[in-house]
Amino acid sequence: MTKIVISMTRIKILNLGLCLLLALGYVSCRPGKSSQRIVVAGSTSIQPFADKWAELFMEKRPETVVDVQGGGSSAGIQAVQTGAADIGMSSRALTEDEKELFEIEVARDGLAIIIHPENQLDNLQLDQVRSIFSGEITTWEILNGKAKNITVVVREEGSGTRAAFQELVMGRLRISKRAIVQDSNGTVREIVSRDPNAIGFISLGLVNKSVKTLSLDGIYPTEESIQNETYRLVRPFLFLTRAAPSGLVKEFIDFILSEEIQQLIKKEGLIPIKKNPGPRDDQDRTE
Amino acid sequence: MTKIERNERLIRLCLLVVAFSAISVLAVITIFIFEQGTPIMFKYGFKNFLLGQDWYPSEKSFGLFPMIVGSLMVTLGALIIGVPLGLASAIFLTEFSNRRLARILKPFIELLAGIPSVVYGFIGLMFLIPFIRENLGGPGLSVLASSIILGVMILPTVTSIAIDSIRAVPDSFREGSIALGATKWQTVKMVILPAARSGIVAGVVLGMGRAIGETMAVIMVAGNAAAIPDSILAPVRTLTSNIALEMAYASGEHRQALFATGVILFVIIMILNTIANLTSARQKKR
Amino acid sequence: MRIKPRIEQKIAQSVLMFFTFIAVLVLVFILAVILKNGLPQLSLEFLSRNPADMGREGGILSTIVATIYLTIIALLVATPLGVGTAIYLTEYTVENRITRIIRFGAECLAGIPSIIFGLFGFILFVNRLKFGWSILSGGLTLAFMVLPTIIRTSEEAIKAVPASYRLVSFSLGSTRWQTVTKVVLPSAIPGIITGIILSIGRSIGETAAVIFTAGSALRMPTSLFSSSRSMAVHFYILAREGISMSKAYGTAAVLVIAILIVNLITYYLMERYIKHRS
Amino acid sequence: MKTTGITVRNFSHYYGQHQSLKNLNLDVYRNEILGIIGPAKSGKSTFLTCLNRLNDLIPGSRVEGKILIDNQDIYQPDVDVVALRRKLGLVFATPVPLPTTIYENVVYGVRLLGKNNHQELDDIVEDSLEKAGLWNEVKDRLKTSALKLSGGQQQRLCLARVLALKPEYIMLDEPTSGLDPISTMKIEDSLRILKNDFTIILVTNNTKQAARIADRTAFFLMGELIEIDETAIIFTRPSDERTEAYLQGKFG
Repeated sequence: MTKIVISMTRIKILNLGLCLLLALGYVSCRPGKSSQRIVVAGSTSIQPFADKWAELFMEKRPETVVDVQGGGSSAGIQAVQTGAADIGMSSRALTEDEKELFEIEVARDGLAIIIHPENQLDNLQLDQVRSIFSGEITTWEILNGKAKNITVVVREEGSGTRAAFQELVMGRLRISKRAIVQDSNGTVREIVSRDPNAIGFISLGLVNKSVKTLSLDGIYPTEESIQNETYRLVRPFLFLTRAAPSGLVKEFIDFILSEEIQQLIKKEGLIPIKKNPGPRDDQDRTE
Repeated sequence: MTKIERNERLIRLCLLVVAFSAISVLAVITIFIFEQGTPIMFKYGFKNFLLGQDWYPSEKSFGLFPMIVGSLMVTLGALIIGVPLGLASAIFLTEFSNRRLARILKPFIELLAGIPSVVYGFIGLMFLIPFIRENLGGPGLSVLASSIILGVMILPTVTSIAIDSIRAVPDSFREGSIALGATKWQTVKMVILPAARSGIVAGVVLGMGRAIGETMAVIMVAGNAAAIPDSILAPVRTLTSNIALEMAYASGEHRQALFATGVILFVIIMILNTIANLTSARQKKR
Repeated sequence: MRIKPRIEQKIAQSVLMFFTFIAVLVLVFILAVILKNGLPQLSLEFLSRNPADMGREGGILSTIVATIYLTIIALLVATPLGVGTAIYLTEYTVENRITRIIRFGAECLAGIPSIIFGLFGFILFVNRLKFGWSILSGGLTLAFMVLPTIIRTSEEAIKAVPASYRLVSFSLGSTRWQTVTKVVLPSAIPGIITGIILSIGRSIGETAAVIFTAGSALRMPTSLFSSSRSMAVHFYILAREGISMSKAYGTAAVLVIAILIVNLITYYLMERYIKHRS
Repeated sequence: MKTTGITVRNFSHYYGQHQSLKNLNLDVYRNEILGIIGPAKSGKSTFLTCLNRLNDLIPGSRVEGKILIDNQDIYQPDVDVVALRRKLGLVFATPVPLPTTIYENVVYGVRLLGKNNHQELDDIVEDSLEKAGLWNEVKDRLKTSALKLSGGQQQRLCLARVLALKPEYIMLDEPTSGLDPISTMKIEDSLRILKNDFTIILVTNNTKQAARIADRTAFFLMGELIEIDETAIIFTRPSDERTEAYLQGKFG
């Protein structure tokens, strides 16, 4: 019964603790005085790379904060249009009514068709890919002789990767609704790497040893085949701004276009852009 | 009015404001979800939303029927797995096991109700999915996997509420039944379960609410294909995972359609809540 | 004929025992897998370093800090609101239409799935109020999510305070507010704290509501407006995208241990509380 | 010589539709012990709560008529209810120590007034416990939980708690109903002494207790005041046959 007595004094302790926490919160939540901040938002395909670029940029410019958010290409485009973000990231080409934005291609990405490493298949024709993902071909039989059902893994509606795949492979054909849907490149890769009967598509930059990349019409996605566009599943990684980049935003974009970062881009499996178009060239840059 | 009374009135008023702002949260949530979700339902027609078979938002095709069916399927599956296990554990721990075992196991089971759902999903992904794929066929990500994971997830909830309501049955009932020559099992079957029924039902409804509302664990193991599954080994998409999967990237009408998904989910949950309230009210009356 | 019920009893008992065994086994399995694979990952370094390379390297410090901030904000908002509502419902009104509306509202709130809170927080805090993906948006969303728990547990705790205490307090010339603060709340505190701790547990483990409101930026939160990834979200991303299974297990172990501690404290308080009441 | 402290005129009390006190008329004199006897549910306790307006707290409670205390109508809207309750201290049937220390129980009401001076509080505690006849038993453990005291001690603590407020009237609602004879005796002893400084209204269902210590006794039955007179007269020559029947144990 003394415990209840204790509980009365405990309120005081609790109050004290609460005050301390508040004070702590206040101190740590005060924004730094001299910090400058850029918000980058959009395509989750670009996000992991942008995270890294931002990290390196902030190392060089410790007083700045680069805030990288996902959200997807469309959200990124919207965010930069409304001013919620300084830079939008899009992994798909802009539509006509989005064209008023400034676009800077920072890298290129290939879409890799991936399967389980134990799968014997090496190559697919584009129309075979289309038939598999539309649900016309449902077993591996005519492809590699195994009478197993194909597990088709795709990205969700709204993702830039899916939009690019839809545009580059499917055309007007629908992706089968029986396909397994995952909401990131990483999860698609995870599932394909675990299921011997799976096939999926992910950003080339995120392919690793856990999955096997197929050649398409006999051509593997490589830096060369993507730069000269003989490999057909290629999409741009775009940085978008509302007006011509200036100030910190321009510095950040210049930083990404620098040789140092473009080399890094290559190391991480993306395809660097061919030339380094300075931001001054932006206005007359052609698609 | 004395000063004290004026102060008291002020305090009462403040508390009323606090109480109402707490509840207005509900109103605000409801308003926001409906405000965002209903216009598009009107635009494309309720019937198309509720009964449409195709979910291709980029083609303005917003059929949620597969997801409604999916949610109901995995919830039912979760109940089929979670309720017998949970109920059996509750009966065993209260009526048949020795007291010490119950004293250890009840808190243990209750502790597990607090484990984040993503952990359950993760375990499913690591162990259950490969098991189903290799032994039963299909991609593994399936109705079956989701049902098992959700069933295990609601197990602690169902068990602990059932234990409480079985314990609430007065001992005189048990003694009376035993005195009439019934076995323990007969007592459980004929006396205790009927007496504890509405409490057990409330627990099941609560578990059902948890199952139908769960999101992340389901996304991890369901496969999320937007089609009505043709077997329990086929992938399935629920209303919640439809929202969480696509929310991050959606814009425009696509996003509104996800809010419409939220509206439908909201209505289903409200119906469940009302049923739960009615059952517990009936229990109180008894 | 006398034997039959006894056989039935035997069968029923074994079936029940078997089911209980399965249930407990599954739960033990889950716990064991997480702890067995996760505990070896734990080290001071894991807890005190920030994640690097998307979580493949380093520790989980920033996600722990983000989780703590989110939880603190949620409780700072939800506790006064929840306890105040409970006090109003139990001490300042008699049962009438208003209290029924409030109570019904609280019960409905309790049943809303977290993804709906996530949607709501996204629209209201992230978009309308322009807090962006941030600790603040996430914390407020969590606050709304745990509010019903706090209201309900506080109400139960306050109701359990014997009416005679109130009568004595009034008869000694105290006002209602003095009675509440000097007699009712001190007696109800263990129950109220139980509700708060339960809410801490829910906040720590929540993923769906947080990922859409606090975002998933893998950075140490520096202000209320920085987007940060909580432990549960970090675990979710690590595990799903196969970034690093060892780090995922480590994070899961930290999560599970945190939840276990929180629940043990709750359980201990509950036990004490029940003892005191009887 | 007798000063009137409380005047009750045509007073009725209702719980919703139910009339619990019916048209009471009586006076309470200063420095007397007024015993109130009667079977259960006669309205004795309700009468006490009407005197300090504790009945305000009960939903559906309603009064008619007048109660004057020291010539002030206590049901006027401008009455300071809190002050009224301090003036008329009430001890309940079952001892209800608050879940805190003995010391804090005694000073609870005093602290509410904002008094926090240690010396002053210490003096009040000693004085009140002394008057309630508890000081010698608890002086060494004032800071321990009040819930650890025996039932009789708890009830005397409740009395001390009321005394600490320095009330003018002390109302006791069957204060010894749950106590053993020795504890009962101790409380009765205290009351005999307290009479010198306070006016005491003692509700009891133990008629012998009223006979032992009350100066005057009132008999309540079904919410009605049957009669009120000197204790000796009530117990020897009651004017109403119902009083006589009750005292002889024919009902109750």
